[in-house]
Amino acid sequence: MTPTLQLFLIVSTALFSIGLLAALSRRHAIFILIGIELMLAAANLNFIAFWRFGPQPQPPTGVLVAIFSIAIAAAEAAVGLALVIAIYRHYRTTNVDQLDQLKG
Amino acid sequence: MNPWIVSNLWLVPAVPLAASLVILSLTNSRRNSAAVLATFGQIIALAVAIVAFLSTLQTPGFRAVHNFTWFTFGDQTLRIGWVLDPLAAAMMIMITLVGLCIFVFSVGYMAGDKNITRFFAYLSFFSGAMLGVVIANSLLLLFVSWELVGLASYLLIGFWIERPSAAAAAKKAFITTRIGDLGFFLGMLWLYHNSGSLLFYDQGRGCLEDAGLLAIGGSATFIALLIFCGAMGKSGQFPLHVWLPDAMEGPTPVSALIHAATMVAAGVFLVARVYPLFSLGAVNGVTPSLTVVVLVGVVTALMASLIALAQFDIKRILAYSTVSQLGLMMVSLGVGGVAAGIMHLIAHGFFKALLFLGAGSVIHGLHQEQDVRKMGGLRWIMPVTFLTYAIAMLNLSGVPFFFSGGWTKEEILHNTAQWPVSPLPDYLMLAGVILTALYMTRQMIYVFFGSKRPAVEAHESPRIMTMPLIVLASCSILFTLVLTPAWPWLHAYLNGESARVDFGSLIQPILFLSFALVAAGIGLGWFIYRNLGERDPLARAQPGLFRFLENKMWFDEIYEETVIVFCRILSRLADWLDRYFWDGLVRLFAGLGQAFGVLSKGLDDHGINAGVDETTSGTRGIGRLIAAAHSGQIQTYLGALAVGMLLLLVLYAWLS
Amino acid sequence: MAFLITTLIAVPIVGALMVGATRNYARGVALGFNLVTAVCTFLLWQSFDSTSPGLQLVERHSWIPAIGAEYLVGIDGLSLLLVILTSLVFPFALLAQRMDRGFCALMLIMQAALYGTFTAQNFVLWFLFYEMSLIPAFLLIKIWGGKKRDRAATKFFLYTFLGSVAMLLSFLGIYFTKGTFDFAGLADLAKTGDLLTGNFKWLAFAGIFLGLAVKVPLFPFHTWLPDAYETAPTGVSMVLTGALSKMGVYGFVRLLLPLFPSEVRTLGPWLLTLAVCSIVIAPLAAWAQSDLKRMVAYLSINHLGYCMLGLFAVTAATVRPSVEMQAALSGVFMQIFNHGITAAALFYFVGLLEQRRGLRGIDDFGGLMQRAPLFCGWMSVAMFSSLGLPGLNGFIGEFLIFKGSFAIAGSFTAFAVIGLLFTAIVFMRVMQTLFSGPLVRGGVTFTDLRPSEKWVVIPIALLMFAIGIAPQFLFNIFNSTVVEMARLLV
Amino acid sequence: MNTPAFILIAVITLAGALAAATLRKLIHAALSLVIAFVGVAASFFMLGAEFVGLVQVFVYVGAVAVLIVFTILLTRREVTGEPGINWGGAIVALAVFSGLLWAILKTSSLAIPAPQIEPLTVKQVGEALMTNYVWPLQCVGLVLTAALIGALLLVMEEKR
Repeated sequence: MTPTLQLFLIVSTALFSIGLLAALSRRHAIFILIGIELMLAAANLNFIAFWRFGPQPQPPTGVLVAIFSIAIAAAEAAVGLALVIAIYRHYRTTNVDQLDQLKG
Repeated sequence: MNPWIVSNLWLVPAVPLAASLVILSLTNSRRNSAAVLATFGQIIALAVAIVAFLSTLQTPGFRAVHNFTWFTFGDQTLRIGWVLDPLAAAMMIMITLVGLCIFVFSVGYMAGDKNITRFFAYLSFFSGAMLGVVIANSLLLLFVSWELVGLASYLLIGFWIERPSAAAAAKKAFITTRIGDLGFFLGMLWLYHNSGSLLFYDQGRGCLEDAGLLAIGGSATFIALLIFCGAMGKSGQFPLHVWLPDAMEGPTPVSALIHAATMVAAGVFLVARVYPLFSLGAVNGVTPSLTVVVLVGVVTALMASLIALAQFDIKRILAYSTVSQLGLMMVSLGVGGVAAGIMHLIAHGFFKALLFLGAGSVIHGLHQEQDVRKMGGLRWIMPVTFLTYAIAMLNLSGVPFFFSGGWTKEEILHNTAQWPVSPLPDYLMLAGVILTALYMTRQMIYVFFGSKRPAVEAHESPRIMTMPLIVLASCSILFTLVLTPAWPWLHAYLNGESARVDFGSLIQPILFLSFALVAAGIGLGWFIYRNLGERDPLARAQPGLFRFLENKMWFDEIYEETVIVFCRILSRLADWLDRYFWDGLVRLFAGLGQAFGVLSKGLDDHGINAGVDETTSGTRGIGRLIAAAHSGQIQTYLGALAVGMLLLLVLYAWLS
Repeated sequence: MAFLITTLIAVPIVGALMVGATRNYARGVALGFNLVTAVCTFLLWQSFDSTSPGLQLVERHSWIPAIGAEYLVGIDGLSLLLVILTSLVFPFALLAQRMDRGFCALMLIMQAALYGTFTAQNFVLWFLFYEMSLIPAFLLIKIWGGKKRDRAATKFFLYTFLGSVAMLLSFLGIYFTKGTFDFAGLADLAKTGDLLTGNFKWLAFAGIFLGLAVKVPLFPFHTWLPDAYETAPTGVSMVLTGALSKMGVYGFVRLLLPLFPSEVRTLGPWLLTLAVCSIVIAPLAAWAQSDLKRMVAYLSINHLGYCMLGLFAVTAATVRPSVEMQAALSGVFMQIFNHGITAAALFYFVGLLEQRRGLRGIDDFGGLMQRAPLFCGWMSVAMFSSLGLPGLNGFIGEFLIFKGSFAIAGSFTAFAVIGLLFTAIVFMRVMQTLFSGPLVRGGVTFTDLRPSEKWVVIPIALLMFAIGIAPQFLFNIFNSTVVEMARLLV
Repeated sequence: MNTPAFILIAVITLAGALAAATLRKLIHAALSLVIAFVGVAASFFMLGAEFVGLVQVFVYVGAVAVLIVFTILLTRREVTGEPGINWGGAIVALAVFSGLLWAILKTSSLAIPAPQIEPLTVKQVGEALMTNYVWPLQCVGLVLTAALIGALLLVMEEKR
C-alpha cells in the first residue's frame, strides 16, 4: 500500500494549521514570520502533491509554481526580517501587540 | 309575522345599559338622580320584558329570532341576533323583577355610601349585560355579554375599592371565571369551525338545529364539555367554586343580585340554552357530557352544603348554599330535567335574593356585623325581616305545599331518581336535602332565635328595604301556583307544551319522601342547635371535621400552594430566561464572533471587562468587538481572515 | 390626487426641516404638520376604492435603472390601514410629552419613514425607508431615553441592524438570481415555484425571516424590546409599539409569506411554536416585572404573537379553508390596528403615572382610585381592551385570529389561549395594586386627568369602543385585500 | 513511495512545525523550523520533485533559517517572556484544520494512489522555465532584486 493523495493533503493541512496557530497566537514578530513560512511550505506541498497525483503526462506546472513560490517566500522572508530589525531599532520591541500605529 | 317586540327585543338590555352610561357621566353629588335613573331603567326593562313574555304565550313553544350582520370580514359575514322563546322570556322576567327589588333595596342599603352613583351605574350595567346573555341568539353575543357580566361582577365585588380584601376577591373572581371562559372560548371556536355558524336558531341553519348538529357530529361531546367549563366558572361549580364565597366582599345587594339570583345562574342557563349539544346522540337520555355535568353537580352540591355547616359569616353560609343549589340545578340538567332545572333556577332566584336581602337587612340593622355568633334573638326586633327570611328559608330547605322551592326541588329529585346510569346521585341529593335543611336551621337559630347576644344596637330596616323583602317573599309563594303538578304550567311552558289541570297528580310518593327528609333535617337542626354554647355544637362533637369544613376544605390553600405557586415559578422562570438565558444566547452568538477576538490580549481584556460588568456586556461586547476589529493589530486581521475562510468553506459545503 | 402618497411622505420631512429651523413652539409646529398628514390620510382614505383588491394610487418613476430600483409606491387595504394607524399614533405620541425641537424633528422623520415603508412596493425603496426609521429611533432612545439608555439604544440598533443586514443580503441574493426587486414580480415567481432553488432558497428565507422576526419581535428574538421600550421616552415607546413594530408584521405579510410559502409551510409547526411561545411566555414574564413600562412592553410581545399565530396558521397548514384563512387574516389586520392604539394608550398612561410621581414601579402606587377616578377609569378601558374584553377593540381581532387559526392549527391555538389568561392575570394585578387599597404615601398630590390629557385619552378610548362595537368601518378598508390574499395564498 | 517512509517524514515534519510554533525560546523554534523544512523537502523528494526538494533545502534551510537566526541574534536584547500560546488562536487554527480535514475526507476522489510517471529531470524543469515560464522567471528575478535592495535599505542605520 502506498500513501494516497489524501494523506499528503492531510499532512499539508496539518502543517498549514500549525503555521496558522503560530501566526495567530504568538506575539513575537519572528514567530509570526515562522508561521507564515510554515503555511507557505504547506501550500508548496499541496502543489507538488497535486502535480504528482494528477493525470499524467502533463507539463510540470505544479513544480514550477512551487519553485516560484519558494523564491518569493525567500524575498518575503528577507524583507520581513529586515522590517523586524528596523522596527526593533525604532521601538526597542518586536512584540506586535505594541505595534498598532501606521506612523512612526 | 313576528310581533313588533321581537325585532325590538334589544330594548331590554339596552335601556339599563343606557341608564348606566348616563349615570356614569353624572357627578358624585347627583345621588338621587342616579338611583332614580337606575330604577326607572329597570322598570322599563321589566315592562318590555313583560310585553315580550306575553307575546310568547301566543302559541306553545313560541320561538322567534331576529338575526342581523354584525360585521363582514373578507367576503364572510358574522351574524348575531336575539331570540325570544320561553326560556329567554322566563329568565328576563325573573332578572328584571328580582333586579328591580334589589335596586329599590339598594337605595336604602347604600344610602350612606359616597360613591352611590358609581354603584348604580355598575348595577345597571350588570343588569343590561345579564339581559344580553339571556336574549342572545348567538353563542358569540352570549359570550360577549357573558364577559361583560363578568366585568360588572368584578367591578361590583371590588366596589369598596379601598379595602384590599375586596380588591383581592374581585381579582380572584375575574381570573377564576376567566379560566372557565377559556374553555368556553375554545368550545365556541370549535363549534364555529364545525357548524359554520354561531347562531343558535337560524331557519334551520343554526348550530342548534338539525343541519348544524349534523355537521358537528362526533365532536359535540368535546364542544359541550368545553362550553361547560365556562358554565363551571360562572356558576361556581367544583373545582372553580372558590371565587364565589370570596365574592361576598361586595355590597350585599350585589351579592343578592349577581352572586345569588342571576349571574351565577348564567352557567345553568348556558347549559340549558345549548342543551341540544349536550344531548346530541343521547342513548336513553344519557351522553358522556351530561354524565360529567351530573358528576360535577353532585360533587359541588354536597361539598358546598357540608362547608356551609361550618361557616359563621352570614353571607358566606348563603354563598355556599348558592353553590350547592347551583350544583343541584346542574344535576337536574344532567339527568335530563331541563325544565326542572330552569324552574328551580327561577324559584331560587327569588328566594335566594330574598335571603341575601334579608341578610343585608340584618347586617344593616346590626351596623355591618356579619358574624352569626354575634347575632341572635332578632326575631322580635326585626319582625319583617324575620318573617320573610323564614319564608325564604323554608323555600330553600324544600318544604313543599306553599313554597315554590319545595316543588321545584321535588321535581328535580323526581328526575334524578329516574336517571338510568346510577341511583347514587339520587341518594346523594336526598342527603343534600337533609344537609340544606340542617344548615339553614342552624343559621336561623343563630340569627333570629335564642337570646340577644352582646350589645349590638339592632333596629328594623326602613320601609324602602323591607318592601322589596315582602315583594320577593310574595313572589316566591305565588310562584308556586304555576309549579305544582296539579297545574304544571311553567313546566309545560318551558317545554313548549300546553298544561292540563290534574289535581290527582298532586299526590306523589316522592313528595312525602322529600317532605319527610326536610322535616328530619329541620328537626335534627333544632335538636342539635337548640342550645348554642360558646362553641358550635358540631365543633364540640367533631372538632377535626369542623376545622376541615370551616377552612373550606382547604381549597384556597391547596390552590395557593399548587397552581398559583406553579404559575409564579413559571413567571419567574420566564423572566429569568429572558434576562439571562435568551440574552445570554444572543451574547453567545456574539461570542462566537468574538472567538477570533480572543486572539489578542487586548480583546481578552475587553471581553473580561464586559463579563464583569453584567449589565453592559451583551451589547458593548459586540461594540467593542467591532472597535477591536479595527485595532490595527495584524493578528486580528489574520484571524478574521481565517474565520472568514472557514465560513466560506461551511457555506460552500452547505450549498453544494 | 396623483401625488397623494408622495405628498404624505414628503410632508413630515418638510416638517422636520421646519421644526429644525424654529426656535420655539417646536411641538406646535410638529403637531401642525401632523394635522396636514392627517388630512392627507383622510384624502387617501376617501380616494381609496375599497372594492378593488389591487394596488391603487400607484406612482411609478424610474429611479436607479441599473439595479432595477424604481420609485414605486401604492396602497392596498393593508397599507392604507397602517398609514391610518401611523397618522393616529404620531400626534398622540407628540402630545405625550413636551420635548425640544430635535426630538420633534426626529419624530417627524420617523413618521415619514413609516409612511414610506407602508406604501413602497419595490424592495430597494422599501428597505430604504425601513432603515430610515431605524436611525431616528436609535437617536431618540439614545439621547432622550431614561436610565441605561446607551445600552438599550445600542442593543436595539445592533439587533435590528443585524436583522436588516441579513435581510438585505438575502434580497441581494434574490436580485442577482432573478434580476428584480418588485414585490409583485417576486411573488409571481414564487407562485410558480421558480424563485430560488435548493439550499440557497433556505438561506434567503432565513435572512429575511431573521430580519423581520427581530423587528416584530418574535420569541426568542425579542430581548431588545423590553430594554428599548423601558428606557425610551413615552412618546417614543408609543410610536415604537404602535407603529414601528407593525413594520415587522407588515413585512411578514408583504414579503415572507408571498415569497416563501413552501418554506413557511415546511417549518410551519416550528414557526407556530415560536408564535405560541411569544403568546404564552411574554405575559408570564410580564407578570414578574415590577416596572410598569417593561410590563407593557412584554404584553406587546404577546399581542404581536397573536398576529404571528394567525399569519403562520394561514400559511402553515396543508388544509386551509378559505373562510378560515380570511378570518385569520382579517383578525391579524384588526389586531395590528388595535394593538397599535391600545398599546400606545397604555404607554401613554404609564407615562402620565411617571410624570406625576417620577416613578413607575408597580409598588410605587396604590389607592389611586380615591384620588383620580377618571384616570383609573380610562386607564382601565385601555387595559380591558388589551386583555381582549368583548365590547372593546381588542376582542374583535383576537376572536377572528383564534377562529381562523383554531380551524387550521387547532392544538397550537388551544395552547395559545392560555396567553389570554396570563394577560388577564397581569392586568388584574396592575389594577389591584394601582387602583385599590389604601392610598400610598405621597399619593395625596396625585392629580386626576387634566383637560389637556383628556383630549388625548378620550378620543382614543372612544375609538376603542367604536371598533369594539361596530368594527365594520375598519373591515371595509381591507376586506377585498383579505379576499385577494387568501386566494393567492391557497 | 512506501508508507513507513511517508509516516516517518510526516511525523518529523509535523513535530518540527509544532515545535517551531510553540516553543518558548526563539532560537529553539528557529532550529525546529529547520527540521520541519527538511521534512518538507523530504516529502518533495518522495513525490518525485527532487529539484524542488533541493531548492527547498538550499533556500529555506540554507538561507531563510540562517536569516532568522541572524535576526534573533540582532534583536536578542529583547527579554520579554513569551506568555504561552493564545487559546483563541489555537481554537481558530483547530477549527480551520477540522474544516479542511472534513473537506478532504469528504472528497472521495482524492483517495487515489500515485500513478506511474517518468522521473522529472532538471533539464525538463529548466526547459519549462526558459520557454513557457520565462516571463514569470524574469519577474521573480526582479522581485528578488527589489527585495534585496529594500531589505538593505531597511536595515541601514538611520542617519541622525
